[in-house]
Amino acid sequence: MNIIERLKERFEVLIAEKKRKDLLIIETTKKGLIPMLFYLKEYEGYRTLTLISCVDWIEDKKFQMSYILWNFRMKANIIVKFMLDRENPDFETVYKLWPQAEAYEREIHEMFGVNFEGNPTQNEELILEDWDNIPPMRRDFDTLKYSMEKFGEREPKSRINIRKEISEQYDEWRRK
Amino acid sequence: MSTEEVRLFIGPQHPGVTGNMSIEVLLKGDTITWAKTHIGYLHRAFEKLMERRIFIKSFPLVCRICVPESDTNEENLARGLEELADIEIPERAKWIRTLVLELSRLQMFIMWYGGIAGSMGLSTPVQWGIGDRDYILDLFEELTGGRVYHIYILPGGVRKDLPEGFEERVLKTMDLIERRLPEYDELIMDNAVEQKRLKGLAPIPKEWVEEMGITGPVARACGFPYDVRKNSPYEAYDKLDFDVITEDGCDVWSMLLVRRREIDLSIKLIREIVSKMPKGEFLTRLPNVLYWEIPKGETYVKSEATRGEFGYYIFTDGSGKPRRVHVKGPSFIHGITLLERLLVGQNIADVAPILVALQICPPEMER
Amino acid sequence: MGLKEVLKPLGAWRQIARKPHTILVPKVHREAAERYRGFHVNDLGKCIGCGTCAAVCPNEAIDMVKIEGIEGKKGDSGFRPRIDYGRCCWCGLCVDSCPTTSLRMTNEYIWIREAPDDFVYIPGYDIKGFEQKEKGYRKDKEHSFTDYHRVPMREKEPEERLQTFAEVVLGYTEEEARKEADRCIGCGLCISGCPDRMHIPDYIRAVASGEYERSVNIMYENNPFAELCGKVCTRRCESYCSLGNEGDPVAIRWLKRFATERFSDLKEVIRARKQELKDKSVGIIGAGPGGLTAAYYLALRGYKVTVYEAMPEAGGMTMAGIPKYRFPLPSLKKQVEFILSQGVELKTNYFVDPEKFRNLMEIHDAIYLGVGLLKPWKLGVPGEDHPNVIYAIDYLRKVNFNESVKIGNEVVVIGGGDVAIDAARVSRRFGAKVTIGYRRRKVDMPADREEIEGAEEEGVEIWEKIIPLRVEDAPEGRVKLVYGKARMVDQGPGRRPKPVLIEGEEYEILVDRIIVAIGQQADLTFLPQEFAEKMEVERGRIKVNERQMTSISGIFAGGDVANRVADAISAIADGLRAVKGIELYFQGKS
Amino acid sequence: MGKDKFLNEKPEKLTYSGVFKKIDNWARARSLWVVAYGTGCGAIELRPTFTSRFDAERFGMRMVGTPRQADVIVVSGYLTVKTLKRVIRVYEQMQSPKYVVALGACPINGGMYYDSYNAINRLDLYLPVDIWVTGCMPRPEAILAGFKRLQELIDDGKADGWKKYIEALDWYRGNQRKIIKNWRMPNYNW
Repeated sequence: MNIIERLKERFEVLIAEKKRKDLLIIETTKKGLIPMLFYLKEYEGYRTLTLISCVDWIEDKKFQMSYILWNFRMKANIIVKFMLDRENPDFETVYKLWPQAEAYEREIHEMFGVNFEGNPTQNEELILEDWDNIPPMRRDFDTLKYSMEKFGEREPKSRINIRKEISEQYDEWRRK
Repeated sequence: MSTEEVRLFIGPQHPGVTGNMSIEVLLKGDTITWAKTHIGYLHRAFEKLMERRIFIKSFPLVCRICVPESDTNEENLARGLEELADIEIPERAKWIRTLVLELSRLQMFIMWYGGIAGSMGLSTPVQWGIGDRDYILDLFEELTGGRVYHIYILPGGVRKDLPEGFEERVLKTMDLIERRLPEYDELIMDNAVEQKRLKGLAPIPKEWVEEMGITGPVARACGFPYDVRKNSPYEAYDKLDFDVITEDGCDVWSMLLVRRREIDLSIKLIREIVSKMPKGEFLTRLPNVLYWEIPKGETYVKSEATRGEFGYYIFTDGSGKPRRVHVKGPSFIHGITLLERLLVGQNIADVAPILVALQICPPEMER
Repeated sequence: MGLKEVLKPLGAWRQIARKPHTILVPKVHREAAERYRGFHVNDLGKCIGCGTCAAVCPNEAIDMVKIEGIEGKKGDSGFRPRIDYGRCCWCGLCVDSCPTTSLRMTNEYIWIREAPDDFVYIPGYDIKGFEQKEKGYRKDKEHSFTDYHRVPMREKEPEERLQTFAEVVLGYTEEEARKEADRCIGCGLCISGCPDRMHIPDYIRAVASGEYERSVNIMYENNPFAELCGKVCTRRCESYCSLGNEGDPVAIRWLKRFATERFSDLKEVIRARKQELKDKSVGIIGAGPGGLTAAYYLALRGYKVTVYEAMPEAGGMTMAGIPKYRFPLPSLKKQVEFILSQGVELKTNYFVDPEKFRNLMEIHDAIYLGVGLLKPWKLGVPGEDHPNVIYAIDYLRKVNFNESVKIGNEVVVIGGGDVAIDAARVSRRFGAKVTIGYRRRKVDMPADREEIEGAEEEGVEIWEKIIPLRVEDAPEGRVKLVYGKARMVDQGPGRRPKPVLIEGEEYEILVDRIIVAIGQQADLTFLPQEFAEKMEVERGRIKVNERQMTSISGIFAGGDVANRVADAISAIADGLRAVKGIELYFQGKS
Repeated sequence: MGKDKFLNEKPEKLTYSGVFKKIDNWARARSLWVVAYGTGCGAIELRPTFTSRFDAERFGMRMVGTPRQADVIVVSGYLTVKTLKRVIRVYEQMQSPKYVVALGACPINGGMYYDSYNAINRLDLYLPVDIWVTGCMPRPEAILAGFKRLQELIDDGKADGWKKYIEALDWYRGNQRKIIKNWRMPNYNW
């Protein structure tokens, strides 16, 4: 029985994809995530948490939370992910399982505004200082606009779309 | 001895920290009782900027993520995109990439080797380390056209072929560095002060390694044979003959030993790569880069930087721009989770060597 | 640990005896490496202002600006890159994507100023003293972002071609087409070459991304004969393709052909919005591409359109003049039918004479003349009235309408244009031995390069510098062409050399038929006296204003009869322009 | 606490001139100490500049740990808002005369990070820069050439950005406060 079957037996597995021989991608639900991570850590040997990541699927109104684990003995990575509601991004911390989750979650809280219940330091500033806008890594945050308004530009670029300019120029010739 | 606790900020403007970061510590006498890492001084929002740039435009960006070792970033992103877009690269490109990566690791290790001595006030090896590293930068300049930021590894292969006679010059530089290494050893390894201060400094409990996700030379100094080049070989590493270097001391001295042996290994690998370098094409033709679109997908690629496992978690959504690229620098865990715990109980004077030993590179923590 | 560890580090003192490796900058100037990515230089003469560098720049460091002394022209936008060194990151992507290789980098690296405003720089225009530097990062054409190699078009073998009138080119497969289309960098300079100003980069990009329906829709925005153009266009756009400066231009024509050929029923594909019906009617004389284009767009705008055609089939010259191995009949039928389905009325076999013309002027609010050039130019040599001397357009028309033409076994074609080549290749298909005699050199021939090559592959011989002197009768129903040789006399820069007859030399060739293909002229005898007097004619063509209106208000003209270029795409452009003109005319009138 | 010279008083006019001033400038130009603050990626090229391969110490330049002893601050590349605050603080702690050298494209007009929400685009709004060296990153040779130019300026008595800063302090402060939201900055006096 391989790991996908074992996981399917115990948890709700929405998608299981073998990306490479050492990379497995599993999608589960919000409810099933922490038990699955616990199971993977304690029984399957995926003892290391490499990364927690968040992706903003703004069209679907979802945040995708991904947890990348590493199994030292099997030499394999597993990505466990689930979709989180973008409007109410509340989730629980996995800090009790892995200490480094604290810092990762702190960053995601800062950059996406996801709330991790039980994380002791998530409200402290990690990277930004005195941030005054929506969490910047969200897709609806326009960084160019923000930068131009806040920091300005030496000589406003004409930013002409040369392609458009060219075709308009030739249109003019036609009118002649 | 005073029993009052003193709050001390080390950095960001401090010659002892390894870059633009700062550590806040509570001191009881000379001993640190609590530590906290502050980062964000170099946050340029690479991940955000990549989301609004087409794929090819990300390459000049990513090499800035870790300044001294830029090639790892380019290689990771290129490999990730190749995997998602299903592009095969020529054999020679793989070998050239491996050569560039190894050269890059070597120059970083040499600089580090001088740096660990400098962190304890021994400034001669600093001069040597940076001076000798420059010979490798000369090679990079010749090969890629840039000293620090190479933008050499692109999806599909590498940008230019090796110049005429480049291999010989690489070997010559390797000879030069190998000749110089015993002098470094005399000054650092055989130095009573260094030995006294570093042996047994900042021991890392072995169970932390897996639990915290410690990687690279730090993990190897704790006896874990964890090396991405061996565990999940990429580029041409599976065709190279080498063993993972481990030490068992768990302390800064072991980290020093691991890295010292890594220098030898790198030189050996570079020689091997040069001797095995295949002939042929070095770049496959990409689709038109201005309109290049990659189907929806996600992947995690990683490689071994000098500091540990460097990973790229890449999302594409079928458009010409990445949906999200999450860069996992090894320093994130080393610099925050590990450092905050490791510093507790240490002497304030040892902060600099510990920082250098963990080889914390702030820009990759905050991107 | 012991005394050894204390003493050993002292070994570092031996450095004192060594030669320092310090580079004594700035006393010693160290030149950067051969490939170093330093400051930019641009060859302004070579640069065409395509803006690819600005498009690929990750930092918006490159801005395209107009600079003094450089005017836009066909194939050159007149813009030049201006680089902001407060933005540049010296990645060299601009160099690697420059299609003309005019932009490159030197290995200069020192640029120090006291004011922050001195970092904006137009390479090539602002002279900095390092322009002549040879070293520096350059584009390697084979390993860059630009693909200079066209996907070759597959063709039938010459022997096979001669057996049949089936199409010579086989067309791209989907994979080939997308690969070829993906080469396009989207600069849009090709638009300058297109008389109809089609949105070339847009429909090419649509092909590259597999959206063929969108692609055809873009084409139909200003060309209802996209498939025709995909097959027989003179494709002047391709000569302005930015990739053509250093490699093969994008095969715009073949890609258009590929996209349009995919759809057999255009009604399902084209989603043109038809405007409400208006109370105005337009009569169009001549159902050639120009006339039908005008008819199509006028019908879309809600006007009532009637097209009058003298021949039994619509299509004009594309029906009568272009051989079927280049432009098959079903393809023409498909396009004409689609245009007619938009509510255009067509009257064939309707030969307009002065009487009918007066009538048309009565019933229509405006008239568009797309009558083309029907009267062939004559050689103007003695003996030309010989029955074995025939004219290429008559010949081609008869062939296309399946009328029988006897041409015998040996033919000489006089002329160097597309019609001459067509006549020659058609004759080859009838099994004749064909020679083309042209008064200039082969390189001067106005015909399409690929057509000339195709003709030669099929065994057509091309004789250069031939000037016919007279035609003589020969026995056994044959004919003799007496000709002289010409020498080329230079006419100064920018002008074609002129052929001048070498006196005293005479040669002759004995053939079955002489086919004359030296051009056609307008035949305006259908105009009633009162109109013909008012109609201004300039060097054989009807004079029109920029809206295609002739000197008589309400009468518009276009196509071969009004322009000097005389090809399908110009006729289509004229038709489109006339639509706007007619609309404005109506608005002014009402 | 001494008198708060920095904020309330214009810079003192030098009481000596002529040859003495020249000697003064000559001496200043030949002992430029650079505060060891690697604010951005340019720090990587400062290391070779100040060590044996290029050896800036030949020109009397060296790295120094504390701003109080430093004459030059090198802004090595982009500045994030968070760092800018520290840089201003470091700059204000430095003793006059003091000079600012900006390395790389980023301080000039934003460079690669022109659209980044966290990196400033124009350094001259916040600090008086004396020398701009473009490049990404400038090579050690270019950095040395920049320092050389700075020395020439000091020799001629033209490198007076620090005076401008005091004169136009309100303007600089206004710009600084515009982007630094939480202004917890002591007023230094020396």
